[in-house]
Amino acid sequence: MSEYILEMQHITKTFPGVKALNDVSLKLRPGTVHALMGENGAGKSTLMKCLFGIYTQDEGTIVLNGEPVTIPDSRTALDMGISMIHQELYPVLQRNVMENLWLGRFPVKRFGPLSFVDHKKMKEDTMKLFEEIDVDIDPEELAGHLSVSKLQSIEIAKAVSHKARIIVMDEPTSSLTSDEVEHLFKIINNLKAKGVAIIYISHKMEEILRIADEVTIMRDGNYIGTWPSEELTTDLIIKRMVGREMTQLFPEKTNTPGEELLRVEGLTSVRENSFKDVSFTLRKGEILGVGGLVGAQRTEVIEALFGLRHLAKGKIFLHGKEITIKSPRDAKKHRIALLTEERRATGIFPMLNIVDNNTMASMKKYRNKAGLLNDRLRELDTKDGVSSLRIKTPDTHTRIQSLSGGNQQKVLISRWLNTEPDILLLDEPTRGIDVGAKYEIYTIINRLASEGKSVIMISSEMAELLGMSDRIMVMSNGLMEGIIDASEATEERIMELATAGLV
Amino acid sequence: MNGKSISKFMTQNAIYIVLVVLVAAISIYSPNFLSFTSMRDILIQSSPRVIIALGSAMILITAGCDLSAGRVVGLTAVVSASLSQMPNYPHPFFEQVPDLPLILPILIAIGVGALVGLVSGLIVAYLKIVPFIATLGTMVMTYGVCSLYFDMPPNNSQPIGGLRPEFTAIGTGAIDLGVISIPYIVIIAAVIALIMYVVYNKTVLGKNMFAIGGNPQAAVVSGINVATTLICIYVLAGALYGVGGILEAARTGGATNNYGNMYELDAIAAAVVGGVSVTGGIGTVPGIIAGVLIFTVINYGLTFVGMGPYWQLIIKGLIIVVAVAFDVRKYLARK
Amino acid sequence: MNGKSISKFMTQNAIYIVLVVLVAAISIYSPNFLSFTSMRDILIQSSPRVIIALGSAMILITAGCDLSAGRVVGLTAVVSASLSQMPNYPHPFFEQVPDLPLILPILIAIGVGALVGLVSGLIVAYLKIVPFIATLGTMVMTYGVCSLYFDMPPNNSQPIGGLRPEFTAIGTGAIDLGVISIPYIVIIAAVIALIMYVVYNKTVLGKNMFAIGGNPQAAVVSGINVATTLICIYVLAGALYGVGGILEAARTGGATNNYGNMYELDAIAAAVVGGVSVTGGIGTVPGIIAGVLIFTVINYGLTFVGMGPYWQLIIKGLIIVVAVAFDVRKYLARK
Amino acid sequence: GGSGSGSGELPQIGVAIYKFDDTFMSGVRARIDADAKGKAKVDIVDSQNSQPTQNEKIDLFINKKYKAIGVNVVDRTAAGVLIDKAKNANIPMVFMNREPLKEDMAKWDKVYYVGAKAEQSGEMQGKILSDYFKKHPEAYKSGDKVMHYVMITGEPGHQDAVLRSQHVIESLKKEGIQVQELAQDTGMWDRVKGQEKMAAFLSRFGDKIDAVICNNDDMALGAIEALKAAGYFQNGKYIPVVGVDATAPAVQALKDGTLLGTVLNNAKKQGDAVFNLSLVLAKGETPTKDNVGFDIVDGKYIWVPYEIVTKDNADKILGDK
Ligand SMILES: Nc1ncnc2c1ncn2[C@@H]1O[C@H](COP(=O)(O)OP(=O)(O)OP(=O)(O)O)[C@@H](O)[C@H]1O
Ligand SMILES: Nc1ncnc2c1ncn2[C@@H]1O[C@H](COP(=O)(O)OP(=O)(O)OP(=O)(O)O)[C@@H](O)[C@H]1O
Ligand SMILES: OC[C@H]1O[C@@H](O)[C@H](O)[C@@H](O)[C@H]1O
Ligand SMILES: [Mg+2]
Ligand SMILES: [Mg+2]
Repeated sequence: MSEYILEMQHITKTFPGVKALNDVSLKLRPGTVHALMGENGAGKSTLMKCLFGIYTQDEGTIVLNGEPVTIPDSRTALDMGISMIHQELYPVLQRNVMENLWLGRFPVKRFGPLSFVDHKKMKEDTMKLFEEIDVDIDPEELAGHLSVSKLQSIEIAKAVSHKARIIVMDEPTSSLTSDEVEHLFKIINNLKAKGVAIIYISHKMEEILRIADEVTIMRDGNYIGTWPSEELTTDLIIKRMVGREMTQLFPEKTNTPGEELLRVEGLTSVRENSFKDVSFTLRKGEILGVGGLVGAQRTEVIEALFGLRHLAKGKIFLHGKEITIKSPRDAKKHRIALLTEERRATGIFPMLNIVDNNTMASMKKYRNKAGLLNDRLRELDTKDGVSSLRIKTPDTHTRIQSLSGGNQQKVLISRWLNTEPDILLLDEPTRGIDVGAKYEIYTIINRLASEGKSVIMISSEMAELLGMSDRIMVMSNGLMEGIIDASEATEERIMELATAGLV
Repeated sequence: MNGKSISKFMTQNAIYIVLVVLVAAISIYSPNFLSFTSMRDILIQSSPRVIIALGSAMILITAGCDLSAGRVVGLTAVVSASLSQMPNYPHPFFEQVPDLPLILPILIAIGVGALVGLVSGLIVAYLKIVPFIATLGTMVMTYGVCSLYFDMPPNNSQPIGGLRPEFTAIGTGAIDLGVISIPYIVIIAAVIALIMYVVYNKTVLGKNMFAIGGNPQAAVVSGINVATTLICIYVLAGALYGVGGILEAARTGGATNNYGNMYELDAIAAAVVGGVSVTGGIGTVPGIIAGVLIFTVINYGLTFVGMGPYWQLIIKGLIIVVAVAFDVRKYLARK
Repeated sequence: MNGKSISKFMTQNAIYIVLVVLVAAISIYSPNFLSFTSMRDILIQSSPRVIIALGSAMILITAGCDLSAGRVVGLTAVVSASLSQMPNYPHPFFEQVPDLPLILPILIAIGVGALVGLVSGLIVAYLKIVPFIATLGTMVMTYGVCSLYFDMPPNNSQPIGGLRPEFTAIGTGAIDLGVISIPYIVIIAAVIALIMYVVYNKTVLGKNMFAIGGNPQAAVVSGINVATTLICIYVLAGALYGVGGILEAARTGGATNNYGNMYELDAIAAAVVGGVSVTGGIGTVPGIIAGVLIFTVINYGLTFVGMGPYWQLIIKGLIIVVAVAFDVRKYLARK
Repeated sequence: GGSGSGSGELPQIGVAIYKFDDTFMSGVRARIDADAKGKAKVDIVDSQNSQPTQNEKIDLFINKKYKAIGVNVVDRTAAGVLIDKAKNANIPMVFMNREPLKEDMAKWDKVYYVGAKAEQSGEMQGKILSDYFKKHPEAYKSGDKVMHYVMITGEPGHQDAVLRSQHVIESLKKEGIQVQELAQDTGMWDRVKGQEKMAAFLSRFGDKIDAVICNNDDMALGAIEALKAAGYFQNGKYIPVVGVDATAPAVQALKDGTLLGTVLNNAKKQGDAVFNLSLVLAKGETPTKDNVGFDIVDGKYIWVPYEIVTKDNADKILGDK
């Protein structure tokens, strides 16, 4: 038998307008973690979808345990001992946790020719599994009531429970808390010990360097190479991913915060268990980072500032004058923009093209005297956005749903820049974004701040908070625990504040 | 129970409360409404509809929509009636009245319903045509086939009558329990509702149905055979419409090709009023039954109080909207 | 063009190709089908339907579904007819025939259509009721109101006739250009289609409509006033149904409360066959027009070749399915 | 059916029926079809109960240059526009079953009408009931000599529904019967709805109802099922029910003694008259009693009368039908 449990050989896959994979190969050893790296749109997910029977490659072979195989659908993949944590979660929100977990393989009780789903066993199995991998979720809770991080934990549990020989993890930690990440690593180590092979996709360098045994790097659908992780450093990986040297992760700060622009006092949500009594200020040209653990209610605060959530109490002052914001339209009138955390759910218009997506929040400004839209101007502005944010797309009339996640995110940033905001609220703006694109987004944020725009940026990445912010506000359990100057901030200090509200 | 939990109870059970309020309102207006006869009539009239709605709702739950339901009811009513005529009836559908054991027309009608369901299911599952259009196609075709059959000489599009008493008994007979008699048709509906409760909630098919409607991609990546599941569901729904058609023929003692016309709309409306989501993934058997009962109570009740037909329409429209407005509150989360 | 791009062209333009193939097939079977008269008839017959479908499609694009369309057509047909009778007509709708300038009945009918649209829109936007149920409510209520109006003495539910020739001319007249005469009704439909093309593609309302249908949450976040947009769209659609009602009254020279019955289904079917997505966010004006034309060609063509009505139904069902199966290929992501 | 136009020597005639699944009109069209064998090519189409659709079918007949057109108009007031179309194309037009307005009929001399007078069916229903109540004073259940009836009508606004409902009552009054309406509702011509409405009436009024008047037989048969469920037509419990159409199941019900009476609209005779008249016109001849076989009144009208059908003449009538 070959030393590889899986070999993907010379895989090529074309979508209308894009060659997503061009002669890509991957060899996977049992009992190892094999990282797959590349910029947004490099083709990582596509390669994995070919393995999992979601796509069929145009050319190339998949060799499993030395045997060439065809994988027409996911059922076959699962039966062959391959399971997958998908980058885009696929929860059935209307059903409960255990049904999501055992979907496709419910335990059944047979009565002669009849068979019924065995709920009791399903619940027991769930509890047993959750105990084994130390997850704390009520099996009978509705999936729709869970946070994204809990949903991701369920996906992980599901992939693990298949007892597969190969587990694909496509950005499994994108929504996990740091504790949960640690926890996942423990699970991965256990699996490794049992000889399971793991393909691990992530944009987080420190994760890769910690757990990967080997790293395969892709760029623009091409195979660049495979290296043992000991031979790699962050800089080397980045260089091979991006195709050029990147000497620093964060651009030089060029902004100088000016006078106070925004002040909020005592913001309190109408919902119980949400944020209470949050006060802070934001200066002109300032980048205010917002740190905290996932679930600290940071999203809720800035969505409330944007009129998406309701306030029970609290005041908002802009330029020293009190304003009320009851809807996103109010917020836009006050030149506030929001990049939401979940771009698929609340950001993109999947069936619309890039021009429409890019101009949707600022459509009114393209009206001519007759009240009709000036398409030429919309096109021009969009082309501008595409080139200045380096959005990778065949053209501006491509449907946004066929762009890779990172490029979708950039279109959304471009959408909000089009509204010419004074205040930008960014909720995890670089989640799922590759290093190169991250650097570009940081540059944009810096540029905006130096042009006098103010930015509030929620981030769960410590380095990002420290590298980008002028001040850092830390929230814990719905409370504002403190605001620290970036110059005095340390990871320890932030963690201390972030856990202060937990009892 | 404190105020808050009362209000929660109210929103969670809105649809049942609407039903009770409706009955109460009509009874206040016209006290003799609250009689045994009225209640039995309402149950009888709801019975075929419950069966049809339970089929139609399955397709809604898969995020589909079945327009063919009504015409399948019509076809199966005609088929079962044409095969159950009395031998001495002077205007037989066939020159030679076939003398079949009662079970045969019933099985054939159910089979015909399932067959139409199979066609719709194949079109949806393999041609990947949106169910709205697929079932629009089978709806039109079913009506065409039914009319061709109904127009065959010697019948030539005349209403089919003279059904055997054992056959009509299915729709009109009752089990006499001394103090109370329970119509067969209600028993049939109850048994089917129970079976469907099990199918919806305790079988792999049912669970897969909800998953497909809730998130089709989730179903695919979980290895569910979506095509087979959809086909089974359409076939099962078709069989239920077949039962509906038999009951309609049996309880009226006849059939024409126009039977069942627009029942699909009634079934969908009842299911949706009963909490089934048109975007898929949500629905319960008790909710659907309540939805059907609401419509029957409206129809029966407004006739009972003697409201003119035009006003009935206006009031009916209002009640539908108000009922759903009340029910919909349970999904409007506070932000 | 090489093989691949031909095949791409075919899938992208499937629906237009279906239309051409249909016309070709009928003409081969019955060569005199390809006459000026046939083509003009088809255009005339499609005209009111295009207008109605363009309204109905807007609501589909917002991921809704308007069941009231047909009944609004009926109501506005009755209203416009009742206000356009000749003064000396022996069976007037009103004791005293109102002598209004022609434009008034037209504006009133359009206004009535818009009003029903407003009611549906308010229910959908503010009560957050799924459009299917909201418009089921307005559908039933509109029919009730229309029947009440139609039943008023002295009319007492008699068909309304005796319309003024200037009024019926809208539906039956033509501009004579010497060699060729173009029916007004076709001109009206063409102008409205053009306007709707602009509304769909070149206005903020149109863009918002696609946005709401594509991702309602993202629309809210983008600062689109979803409620106002929805209301505008329902009002506009209602106004288009009003125009449809006027044209139906004008071209038949009369009206009853049954006018427009089931047009909602035809409109939705034509829109969907023309590529409008029932789940919202997708649809084009040329596609919708092609969808309507396909249905008209089927109806007209099958009668033309002398096919019996029942077979027509069966063939029609088949064509719908085949046409959409062919069209749907452009959305099927290549695996 | 049949294939494309222009074939053969036979004259071509187009017939637009208002709705194919109408029981009565099915009888008419079956007869026309049968009559046409070997004499003419008749293209019978369905207007799907929609006037605009019917106009479209007529346009098509004109496009195909048929020699005569038969129309079972959907809305009688719409006949005016159809007559204009026919006149422009110079194709004679024969209306049937639903009578256009006099003014419209006067528009052109090649327009004819074959049918029964809708009012008559109501009047005959009244006659059947008044005969019964005169013979059976015990049928006034409350003993007050007032006939308490419930009425189940056809589709709202439908010409037949409106006229039948109106004339049955007028004729009862003319016959000297005192009437009081307990309830009226629409059964949409439908047997299921007839049954359900009747169940509600019964639950509300119980034995206070003296008579059930239905606009057609289907609804009457539905009502009878509801009455049976309430114990009628057994052990001497009886209530008079009347319908219209004399469908086969209705005649069976007459014989069974559940339906008191119905009214026959003679489909065969109407079909014969329509076909004969159209054929004569299609050949370009002038219709007379001799070449058509029916009296032609005022040069335009052929009246085929309704007939009362009860248990006594049921078999005879069916034989003629
Ligand atoms: N269904 C599709 N249709 C068309 N193009 C697609 C489709 N799926 C992916 N692509 C294109 O294929 C390329 C590879 O995408 P893929 O999702 O594999 O990237 P990725 O490496 O996973 O990126 P990310 O890090 O952002 O997840 C991209 O250019 C993307 O736009
Ligand atoms: N209306 C709601 N009903 C139920 N749960 C909600 C509601 N709104 C938010 N939540 C959940 O409550 C949790 C609060 O987390 P929130 O998104 O505020 O955290 P956060 O501090 O923004 O974290 P991060 O942005 O790092 O993910 C989320 O998981 C969210 O899914
Ligand atoms: O429009 C349909 C109706 O037409 C009537 O003439 C007939 O008597 C009814 O039975 C019903 O068929
Ligand atoms: Mg990816
Ligand atoms: Mg958050």
